[in-house]
Amino acid sequence: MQLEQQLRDRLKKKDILLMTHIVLGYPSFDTNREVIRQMVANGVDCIEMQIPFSEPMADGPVIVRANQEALRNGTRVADCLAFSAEMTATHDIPFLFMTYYNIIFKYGEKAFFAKAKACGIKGFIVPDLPPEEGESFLQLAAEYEIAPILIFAPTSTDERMRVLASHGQGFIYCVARRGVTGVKSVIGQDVVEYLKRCRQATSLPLAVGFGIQDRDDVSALIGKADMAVIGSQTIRLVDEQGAGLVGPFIAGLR
Amino acid sequence: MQLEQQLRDRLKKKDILLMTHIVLGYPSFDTNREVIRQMVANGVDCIEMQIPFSEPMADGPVIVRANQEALRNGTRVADCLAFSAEMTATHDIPFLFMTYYNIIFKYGEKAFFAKAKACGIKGFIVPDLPPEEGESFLQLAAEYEIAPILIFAPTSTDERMRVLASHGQGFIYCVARRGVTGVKSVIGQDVVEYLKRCRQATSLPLAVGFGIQDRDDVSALIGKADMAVIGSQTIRLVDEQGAGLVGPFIAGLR
Amino acid sequence: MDKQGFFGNWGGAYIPEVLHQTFQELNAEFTKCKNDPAFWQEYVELMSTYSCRPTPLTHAENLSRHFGGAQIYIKREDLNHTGAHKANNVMGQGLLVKRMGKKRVIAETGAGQHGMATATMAAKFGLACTIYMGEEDVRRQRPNVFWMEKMGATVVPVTDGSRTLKDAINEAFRDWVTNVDETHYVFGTVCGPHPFPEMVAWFQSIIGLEAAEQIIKYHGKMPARIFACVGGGSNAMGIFKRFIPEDNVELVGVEAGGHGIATGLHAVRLSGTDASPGVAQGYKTMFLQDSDGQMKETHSVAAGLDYVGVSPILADLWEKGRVRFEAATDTEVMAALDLTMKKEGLIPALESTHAFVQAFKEAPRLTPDDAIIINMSGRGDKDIFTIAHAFNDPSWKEFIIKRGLEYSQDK
Amino acid sequence: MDKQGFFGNWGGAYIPEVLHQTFQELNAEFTKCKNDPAFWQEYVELMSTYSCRPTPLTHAENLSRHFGGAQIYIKREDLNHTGAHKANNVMGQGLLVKRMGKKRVIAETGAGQHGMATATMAAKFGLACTIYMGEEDVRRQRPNVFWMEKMGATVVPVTDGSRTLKDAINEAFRDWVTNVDETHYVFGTVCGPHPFPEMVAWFQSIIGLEAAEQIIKYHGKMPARIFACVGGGSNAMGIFKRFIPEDNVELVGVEAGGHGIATGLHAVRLSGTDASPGVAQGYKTMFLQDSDGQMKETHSVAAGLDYVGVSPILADLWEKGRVRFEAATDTEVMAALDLTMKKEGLIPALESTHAFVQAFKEAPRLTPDDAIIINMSGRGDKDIFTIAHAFNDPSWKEFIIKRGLEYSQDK
Ligand SMILES: Cc1ncc(COP(=O)(O)O)c(C=O)c1O
Ligand SMILES: Cc1ncc(COP(=O)(O)O)c(C=O)c1O
Repeated sequence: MQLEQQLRDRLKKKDILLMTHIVLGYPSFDTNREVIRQMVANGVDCIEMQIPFSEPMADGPVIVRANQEALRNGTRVADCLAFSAEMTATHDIPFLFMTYYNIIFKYGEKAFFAKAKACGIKGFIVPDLPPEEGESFLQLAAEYEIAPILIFAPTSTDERMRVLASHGQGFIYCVARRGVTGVKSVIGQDVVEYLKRCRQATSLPLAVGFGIQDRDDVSALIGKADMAVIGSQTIRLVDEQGAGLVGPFIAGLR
Repeated sequence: MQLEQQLRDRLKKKDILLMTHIVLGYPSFDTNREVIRQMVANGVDCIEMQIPFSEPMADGPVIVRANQEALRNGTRVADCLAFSAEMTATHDIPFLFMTYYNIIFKYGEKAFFAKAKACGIKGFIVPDLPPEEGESFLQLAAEYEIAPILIFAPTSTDERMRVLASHGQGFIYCVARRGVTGVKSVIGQDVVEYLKRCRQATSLPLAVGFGIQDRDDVSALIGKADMAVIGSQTIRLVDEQGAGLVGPFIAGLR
Repeated sequence: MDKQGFFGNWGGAYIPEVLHQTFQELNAEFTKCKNDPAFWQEYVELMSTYSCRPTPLTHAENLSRHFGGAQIYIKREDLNHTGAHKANNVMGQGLLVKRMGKKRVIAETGAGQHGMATATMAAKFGLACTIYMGEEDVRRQRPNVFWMEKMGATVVPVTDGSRTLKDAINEAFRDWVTNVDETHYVFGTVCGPHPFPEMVAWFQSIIGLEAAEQIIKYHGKMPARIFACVGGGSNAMGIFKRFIPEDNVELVGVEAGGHGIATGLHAVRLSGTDASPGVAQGYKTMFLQDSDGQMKETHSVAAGLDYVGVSPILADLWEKGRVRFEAATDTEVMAALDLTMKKEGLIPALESTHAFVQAFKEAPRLTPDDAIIINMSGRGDKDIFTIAHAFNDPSWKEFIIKRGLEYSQDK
Repeated sequence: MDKQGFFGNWGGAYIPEVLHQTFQELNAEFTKCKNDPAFWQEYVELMSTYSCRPTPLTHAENLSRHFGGAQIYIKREDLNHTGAHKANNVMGQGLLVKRMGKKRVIAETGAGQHGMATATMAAKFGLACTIYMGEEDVRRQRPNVFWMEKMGATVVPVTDGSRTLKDAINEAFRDWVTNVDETHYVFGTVCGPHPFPEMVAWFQSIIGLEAAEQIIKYHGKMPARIFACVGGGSNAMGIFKRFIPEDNVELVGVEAGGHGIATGLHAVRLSGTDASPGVAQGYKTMFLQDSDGQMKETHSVAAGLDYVGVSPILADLWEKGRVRFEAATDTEVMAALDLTMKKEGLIPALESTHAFVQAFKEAPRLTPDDAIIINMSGRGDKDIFTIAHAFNDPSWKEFIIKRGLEYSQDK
């Protein structure tokens, strides 16, 4: 309930929340630190920190490259954990881990939950772990009170959404469209219909991600979802213009 | 009987005859003329003039190349015929045509015999025409009194030799060894045995060819055969040292 | 919770949610096909009219004599249309695609064989086709790329990660999640999320079904051992499956030893100690990964064996001790290839040659009363660039240099 | 005089005397084999365990639909071991060689296919092997040369004459007359001196025997027409032979039209007026020759059709009107190849594609109730250098340039 409550508290003051995404160790932890500082300073409500993985199957080119570079720079899982502890201690917003299941599996599920808990992490997003394969994962999530963020997709049936919702906590991550991260989504009628279906399937807050890139995208979601997720776009920004512009970019989204 | 008689007449004065070989049009008819002049002047008894063919299947590299060059120089069958008429008119030794069957076949067998007769040619050597395929050819040979020179090979059985001899006239061309023209033959015990078999199979004079290259080869044949055939060796000589040395070379063979 | 798709501790379907529905449909259709004898018959009919099944089982008399031990039999998957066992799986999935009414197929490819087979199937079945191939593999297997394109497929070189097979698989998944409605992903080996391992093993099992009949016919009894190379494991599972219940038949999978296990440059998952359990590319198996769970680079002279994971079914059979695993180094492979060409006039693919290496090691220790079967998963003439290169053939090099110069001057 | 070995006005054995005895033995052995049903059975057995006979007859549904006329069936000789029908003849002669106790084989090769097949057979039967190949063809078909050498054969580039097939034949004969006792010359097509035309046609007739059964099974009746490319004519005779007595089956041989008959750059013997009767390479047939009887240079994009002569048996069937002859140009061939790859996922050899061209011209004029068979004599992937070149494929060129540079720098 912890994460969900934090978000609901914030939703009292804002018509839509913002979640951002960074890839740990890309381009460096120093830049991550600066980017997060600016994000928080400019009102971001929640940050998902991706622990890089060599096989980022569900990500698009921008994040794939960031994962690769982070690993090439020598980023280790231990570094990511240490950094996350620093962030949760520094900033008063919920931080989540986004990663692929193998990182957790290889670390040892229980050990990973214990460590993440100690680091102050509020939730996990694991795009390649459907509930069918996550029995022990979901149990540990309950045990450690770390929200397992489940994912709705436009291809999910109503029934499937209800199954997913029954396992989720914190919020539901609604993937805006088929595909991978990083390609701009148009928030058209189909997305609106889809979000209605999502809403009906769960009482958890709804985050919408995959291709949310600018103020127009964000405002289009107001009233239809609870949180907009900015993923590849800030990575692109940092790549092209440096960390300094992240603050103004975030500030301009709402 | 004409050719055989001519050879027998010559054999009265010499212990072995010499037949030489030239490829018509190689390197030119002018050189052919000069080479033949020197050959005759130095006592050659018989000359086989090869009408070049594009597929000289039974010849070795020296003669193959001579055939090709002659054709590349534009040598035509008509040129060869005209040149042969000139040679028979100029020199008092028997001239033969050596060629592959297609040259004759394509010209028209009968027409070719008639023309060769008119040119004063005494015999034909056609290495790819066994008697089985030469019915009309042998008939025309008889009709035009041009000797069909048949070939014995070391692989011929005694019986086969008798069959061949029954069709041959003028002389028998005994191939000294398996293989193609141009590779030196060693006149060893096996050749001697072979020539004995040849002698037993026919009363026609025996010419021995394929790889007879020098005085030693020629003298080794005395008493075992009637005529030594010098093939590739004079071509090599002309190629390497010019036509001028043919005379001395021939003179030195006996 | 449905724990379907597991073989012992291995397998599963670790897939993004967007694919859930399509996997439901795929599972349903596959289950229907599996239970419908007419489907299998249609499949066998297709393979016997379009490819050339049953493929022969060749008695390698010269090699048998040379090694003086077991009778060596070779299962000739090289004679399949497109030159490898990959055709079996692909044509089978093609029939499934037709039934599901999808209009487009995608596939990953390592050696290029699976890409070739898929492009071929797509042409035959009138489907659009995109093939993902690691850039490194495109470089190694250019002729296959040329043919795939000529067959109408789009070949996309994958420049991520190690630019080999695993990266091509990731990229294919990215395409799939994007175009899931119209597209079927023709997975190329007995790996990936359920139902692929089971499905691919099922289609490939035609190899062993034939081989069992053939060896009985020629040798009068079951073979002592069967050798197959193991990349993902599809040709191995294909020939093994039928023999698993035959207790006296020893099954031997041969992995790519590359430059040698000690060098770290290899693709040894089950015959060494470098691999550990992991989850990636949609399934759980033994992966070559570091202590963080990051996949390692692998190496083999044979592109089709150059893979970090291995079939969950084989991982299970390994764990249960039913299949023994061995490794063959690049150097051993070139020697065995040379011998096989000279003795039998057969050119096994470099992948397949790994199985020959191990069989050659063991044949002398058996008796002429024993038969062994080597699965010749594909033919090597597709590998001319790799093989001529590996043999360091001077006239080949000269030929390529000359051609290259001609083409440069044309420009 | 024995006039054996003639087919009407064509054929015979115009051979140097040194070969007489060996031909006697060859004739005797061949006659024994021909009259011994056990020999044929041994041959069929060998072909079904070492190669993959019966090769399939594939119903080309897409092409049939595309042309909207006859049902197009394709006889899949490409699936033979070594990739072409040449294997049939070679393995058959191999059995003969064993019986005659000879220890060495030689062969000519044009496209390289016959050389490949012979080198393969020699490896399998443990025979020494020398292959003669025109220098021009070595250049065109380097990969085949590489494999022949790897199989243990010696490949001798022939630099005489036009440096193509006919010159390789001459050179092989020169070897034969030299090494006649131990050596058998594995003639590669239905040409050359008797008994080769008859013998090769006999071994190749397995194609038509199978096809007749298959077409009846699939189509319920005899085909309306059969199309085969004609180089020397062995694949054509192979598929035609069984159907010659079937009066309603039209037999169509397709020759290499090269740049077009009018240009003189072609290998059209029987479908044009450029050829005339002649005797060369040991037999009488229609040759492309000048008025003096000198053989002309021929041209085709397909090395295996680039030949001055043609089977005496086909010359006879042509003269008698039993086989119709047509020609396909290089350009038509590339277009038909492209279509066949895209529509059916099949890559016919450039030689075989000539048959496809003519079939495609005629199929629309027949009805869906008619079947036609195209003999796909071989697979095209051996021709990558020629085909990629002919399609002017830019990435292929780039690939070769890059490889060439790498190899130059190694030096
Ligand atoms: C000829 C051949 N054999 C084997 C393999 C390895 O795959 P698998 O282990 O799935 O049979 C490949 C893969 O491309 C291949 O092309
Ligand atoms: C595939 C293929 N088809 C056809 C031919 C032509 O020969 P033939 O006319 O004897 O079948 C060749 C000759 O090399 C060939 O390789």
